[in-house]
Amino acid sequence: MANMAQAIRMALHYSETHLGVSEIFGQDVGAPLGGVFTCTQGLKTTWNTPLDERGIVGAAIGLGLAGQRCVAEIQFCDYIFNTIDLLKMVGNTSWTTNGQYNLPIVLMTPTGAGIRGSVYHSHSFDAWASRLPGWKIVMPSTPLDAYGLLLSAVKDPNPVLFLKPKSLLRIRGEELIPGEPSNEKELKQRIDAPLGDRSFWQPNWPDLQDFEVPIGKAKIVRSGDELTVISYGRTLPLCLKVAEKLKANIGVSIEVIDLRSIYPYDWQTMKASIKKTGRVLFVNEDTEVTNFGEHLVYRTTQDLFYDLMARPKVLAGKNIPGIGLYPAMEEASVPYEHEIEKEILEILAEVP
Amino acid sequence: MANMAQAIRMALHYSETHLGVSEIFGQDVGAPLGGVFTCTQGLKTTWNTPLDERGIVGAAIGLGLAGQRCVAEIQFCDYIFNTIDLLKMVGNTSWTTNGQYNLPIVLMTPTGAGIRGSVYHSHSFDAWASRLPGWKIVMPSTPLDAYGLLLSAVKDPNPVLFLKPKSLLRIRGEELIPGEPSNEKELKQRIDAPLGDRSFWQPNWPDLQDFEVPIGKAKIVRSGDELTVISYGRTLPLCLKVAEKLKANIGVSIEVIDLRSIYPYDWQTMKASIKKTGRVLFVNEDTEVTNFGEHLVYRTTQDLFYDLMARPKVLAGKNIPGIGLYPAMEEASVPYEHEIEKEILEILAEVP
Amino acid sequence: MIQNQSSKLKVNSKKSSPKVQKIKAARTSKSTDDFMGLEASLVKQIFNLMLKSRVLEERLIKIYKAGEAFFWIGAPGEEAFGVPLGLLVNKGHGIKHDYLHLHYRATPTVVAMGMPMIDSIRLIMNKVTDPHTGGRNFSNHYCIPKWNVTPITSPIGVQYNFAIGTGLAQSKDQSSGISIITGGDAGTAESDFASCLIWSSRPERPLPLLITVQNNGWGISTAYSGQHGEKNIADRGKAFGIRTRLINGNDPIETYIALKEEMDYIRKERKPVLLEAYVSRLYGHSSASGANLDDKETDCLALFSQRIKDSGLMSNQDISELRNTFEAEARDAMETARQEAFPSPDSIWDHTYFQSENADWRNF
Amino acid sequence: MIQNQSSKLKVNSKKSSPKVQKIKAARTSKSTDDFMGLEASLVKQIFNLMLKSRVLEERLIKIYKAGEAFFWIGAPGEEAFGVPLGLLVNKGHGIKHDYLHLHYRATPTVVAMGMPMIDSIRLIMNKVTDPHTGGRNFSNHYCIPKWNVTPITSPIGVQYNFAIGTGLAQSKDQSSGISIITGGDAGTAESDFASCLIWSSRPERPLPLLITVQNNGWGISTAYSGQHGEKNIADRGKAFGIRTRLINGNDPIETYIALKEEMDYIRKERKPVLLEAYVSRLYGHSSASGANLDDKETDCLALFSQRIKDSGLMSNQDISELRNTFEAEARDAMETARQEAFPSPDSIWDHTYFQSENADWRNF
Ligand SMILES: Cc1ncc(C[n+]2csc(CCOP(=O)(O)OP(=O)(O)O)c2C)c(N)n1
Ligand SMILES: Cc1ncc(C[n+]2csc(CCOP(=O)(O)OP(=O)(O)O)c2C)c(N)n1
Ligand SMILES: [Mg+2]
Ligand SMILES: [Mg+2]
Repeated sequence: MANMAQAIRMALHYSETHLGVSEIFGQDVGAPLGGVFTCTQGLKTTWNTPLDERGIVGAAIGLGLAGQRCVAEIQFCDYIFNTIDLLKMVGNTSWTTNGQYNLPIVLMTPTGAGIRGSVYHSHSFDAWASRLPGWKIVMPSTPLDAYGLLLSAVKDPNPVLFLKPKSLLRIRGEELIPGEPSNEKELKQRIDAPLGDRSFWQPNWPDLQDFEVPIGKAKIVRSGDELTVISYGRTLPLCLKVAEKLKANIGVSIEVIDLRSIYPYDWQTMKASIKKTGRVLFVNEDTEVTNFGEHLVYRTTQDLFYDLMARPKVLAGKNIPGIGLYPAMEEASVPYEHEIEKEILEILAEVP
Repeated sequence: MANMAQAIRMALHYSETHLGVSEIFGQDVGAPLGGVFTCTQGLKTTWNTPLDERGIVGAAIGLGLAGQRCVAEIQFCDYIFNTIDLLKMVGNTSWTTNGQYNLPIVLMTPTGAGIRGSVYHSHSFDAWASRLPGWKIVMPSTPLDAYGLLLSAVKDPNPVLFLKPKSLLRIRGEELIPGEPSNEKELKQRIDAPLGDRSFWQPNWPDLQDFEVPIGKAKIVRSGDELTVISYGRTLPLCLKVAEKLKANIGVSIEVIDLRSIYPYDWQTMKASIKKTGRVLFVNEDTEVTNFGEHLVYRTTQDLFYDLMARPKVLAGKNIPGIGLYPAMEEASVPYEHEIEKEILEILAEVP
Repeated sequence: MIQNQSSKLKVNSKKSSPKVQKIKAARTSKSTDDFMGLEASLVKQIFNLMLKSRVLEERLIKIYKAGEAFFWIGAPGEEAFGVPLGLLVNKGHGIKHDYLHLHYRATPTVVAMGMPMIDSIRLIMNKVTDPHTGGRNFSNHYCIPKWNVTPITSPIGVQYNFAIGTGLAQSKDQSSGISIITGGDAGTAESDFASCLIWSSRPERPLPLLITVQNNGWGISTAYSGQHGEKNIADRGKAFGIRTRLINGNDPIETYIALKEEMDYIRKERKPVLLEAYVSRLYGHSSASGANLDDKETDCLALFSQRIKDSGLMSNQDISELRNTFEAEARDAMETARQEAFPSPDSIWDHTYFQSENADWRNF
Repeated sequence: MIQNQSSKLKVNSKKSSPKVQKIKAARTSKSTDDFMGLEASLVKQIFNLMLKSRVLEERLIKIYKAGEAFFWIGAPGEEAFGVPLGLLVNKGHGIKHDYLHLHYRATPTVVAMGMPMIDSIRLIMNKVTDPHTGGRNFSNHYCIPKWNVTPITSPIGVQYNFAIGTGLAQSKDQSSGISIITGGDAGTAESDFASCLIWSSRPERPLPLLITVQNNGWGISTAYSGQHGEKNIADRGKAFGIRTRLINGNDPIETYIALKEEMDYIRKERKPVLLEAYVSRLYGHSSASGANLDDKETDCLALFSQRIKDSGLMSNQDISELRNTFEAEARDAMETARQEAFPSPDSIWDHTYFQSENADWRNF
């Protein structure tokens, strides 16, 4: 099966050939590298930009004003923070012009920890992004969802921020992307750029099909009735593993929801689940103070206060200004399995 | 009594003459204007910068690295958003260098609505700022607190962000600043720059005294035992008014807390009050999704879940990308008295 | 400031364009002033629109001073630059036409393009009928999609950045559409101005941009002289191989001819030009500084009126009649706008997303 | 890339400094190469430190390749620039000394200043003994307050901005301290580079900055040629009246003399200089691109070794003995560092605030 980087590449190929995307750009996005995570190898409309994140976002805005469909990349979300004024402007363009201009742009950027990225390759952006009304914000945790969400993002008339969980980009999925050859090696041979000289390389794209993961729809990835865990991105598979382990070890039944869209978010799916289980843990890796998980707890408190069997909890990144390079520091800073398990057990143990 | 702009000016004068502040700078901060809100008139070490917010923050960082004390201004917080990468860097300098460098800088910026500022002179920054570990964040609601907090900020070895609630800058206080002449007109004559030609004007500073409002300490500005309202900045006096009105009209007893420091925040004062009243409303004007008030609700939920008599609530700015110029739009977008009252009454009415 | 102005004029006189001289010499004219060879009808049209724009701005200031608007910012003093620009635009929608990335001193340009006065008045009075922002934004924050006038926004400088994108769209196209940016002198210190120079001159893909700066010598209260090491802002283009030009933006004829030459070059060569125009700030920065006439500033309209009269193109009476007509139009527009509704408070959620898709999380 | 390099060299040869020529002419020397008049002891010291820095970087790469470090980025190929810079620094703490605002190719400079090898090794191995970051940050992210080496941080370009502040502090002082910035060619597209030019050339208060660019022709995989309209990056200083200079950063002697001249000028005149040095990227961008030797790049150390040998200053054997000494030092340092502890996970809250004031809201 394709890994997430390949899935993104295939979605971009489909977008170039079927959905009118005419420019895909960012630092090192074009040939020969095709992106620092290989997500843009072999595409027709990619090009390398200057080392200027503000220019990248500005270029996307201008293309959007000209009604063009583009996909722009910020190489790491750690380097998006000098563009927040522009992101706010993207978010307010439709509103401020009373609906006269809409910006159908897609901005993608790798986020989160998990690759020993130290202080400046481990930042998250989901909590920040959730503070940008006018944007839609998505974050897949599987290659197929990445494919489907990216197609939805490209089709959406609104600006969409596509967060790539960087530690999952090389992980293979368990579902085939529509049109993907079932042989992993064949896929690699057809669409991965070779090592060494690439000047004559051409990808041989499979005949990909449309596939939509609607923005705003969560997915119940595991059913359960004693506790709900809601997550997205890097931490989602960890939550799933812990849930399975706890089922096996102590027989507890945990429902796991992959939120997939951060804004607009699928409250109905979350609500139904929390109502059923009475216990909820929100897991993400952005810093914990003024965290999007706290918004979801707030929402839970408003709608389900009298249904809760335990305090709703957030497990997120520690509120410190960086993530240390030494692995034990990283593991103490953002959620990993041990902490997810500990939180789950604590919530389960709470007696109302 | 001094208004908040005068109080800030006096604090800066005290800082220049007693606390070693050697540079006060920003757009239009120097003579002849002395700041778009007059907060920096008549000072010795003020100067005008280029129209470059990133350079302003960079200059402050460099001065901090050189061990100098400075106060830098961003003219409106609406224009601070292209510097968030730098603000994060300020926040992580001590951490990343393992404590080798600390940046004793003060950054001040006017925030919030209330002056018919439309889309780009009404932004808030408190929720964003609460996501910047390594910074201390303060926001006064009275001239005396502004004076005391600014002196504390200047003395602090850490970076401090001093948020000026712009709609309160022209409001007079009810307490004298230590050293302030009791005659309002005299004060004005001595420290307000005259209209017209200012080239020969010199302020005649009163003999100001040290005064500290410790960072991290809230203030109970009104005692009560049926409900706690926690706010800061522009909305604080509105909460106080509503509390007084409700006392007069329906005899309900509301405790109002001025948080003053957003980070670190005074949880002990809040906790004791909420424990006492069992009902709490957090009011601020930044947008409501992933809002700092939601963090405080989260904290409340964790520590006081079983003490609550009603759902803890947040009243904040609507989650839209701008604030419309037309007053009724502004009043529908950020908290004003009518909405504060409505929320309070709803919480009081909630039967657990 | 007087000093500041005179030093500006010195720079200008040094830099009079050799091409302009040629056009001048090639013509014989009846009056002593042949307006550098421009047709009389065009000269009159320029004057007409400058006057119209000025009258409109004066009306906006009156509306502000009467307490019927919360804020005024605008363009009196920039008519001699803005009107020729508006007239030279290839007006229309889409990449075959010019994109305009303007700032808050754009009235002369949009008036020259044909915007009715009342639309500016609706904007400053924050009426629901305001076609630019629906009563949401400040005066002079125009937005006219049918003419590619992209939204004017308050943050200084960003328009230089957004033009990269429309320029990219146009750089692939075979037609002659270009992207035009205006902005102030102080604002060139913002990073977006540098981005514009860098991106528009990339050897891989140069962009058809007319990058302009209206240098009035001020950023609010801060004088140019203390902040700018550049003798001319336009010189910043040189390192990038960008063609540059300095003009006296208080002279509509010099401006028209220079802009036309530069725009022709860009349309044809598909490469950027950086043009700096010296202009005046006639009513101070905005209503925040009082919006009062500053008589130390050169008034391009007064100068041009005199020149028009001296040349015999129009009489004193012609001009005052024209002024009266515009004043009446502005007054009537205000009266009409006054009767119109304000936006409704519950419209605040509208247009957060395309076609007002639900934006309120309470309804998710 | 070969093409790219040769075009660089052409530029350099055109720009050989007339002053340098004079120094050369004024001396008579025994060997045919008199190293432009520099003392033999200084020439040997430069070579010694270049070799030391290279050996250290090679060791860092080995540590990475052996799986004992997560990431390597460093400076092989920049020794001929970085070592002279380090030697010319007025080293010490506080505004009377020079501030260094360096980027992640700074090993030669800090080695020349006297940093022990082991401190770089502790950094790349993320040991608690790492004096720069306590095991928190990437290789080559040095921080040495006692020598005004301000923290190197990963975001490209910001160091150009921070230097404004140390420059401001020094501009008021009567001593000769200056602020020095290094950075890559691609990074000059970031706004902070533009801010540095603007702020350092303010007529009101020029700043004593040595603004340098190490142009290696690449930003990761992106070639200079497609992205830069500037023939020389240094030309961007000209519009601001900033003195500029181009040098061959692969020649340590030319570099030393040029840096000395420019630094003397800045110390005395208290004004900025923008200096661009052409350098090589010998092991690719970082470990992310393999950290393998790129033999298409000019190797300044190999060139200088040859020159040293040709001049008779050192023999082949001298050099290989010196290399052996440094290699032993590096190996020993690694062995020592290996025995040292890693940071403890519960130290993550430390140093969020000054003196580790509580940062955890759970304890507020
Ligand atoms: C990013 C940003 N910073 C600050 C401001 C506040 N501000 C509004 S106008 C202005 C001065 C602009 O001067 P200039 O660019 O020369 O244009 P002018 O007003 O003189 O035409 C400033 C500082 C702003 N609108 N945007
Ligand atoms: C703000 C920012 N954007 C992107 C990156 C990722 N990045 C690291 S190095 C680099 C290229 C730098 O090229 P250049 O400035 O020429 O320096 P060189 O590495 O060639 O010495 C990029 C894009 C970054 N570190 N910071
Ligand atoms: Mg100006
Ligand atoms: Mg480079």
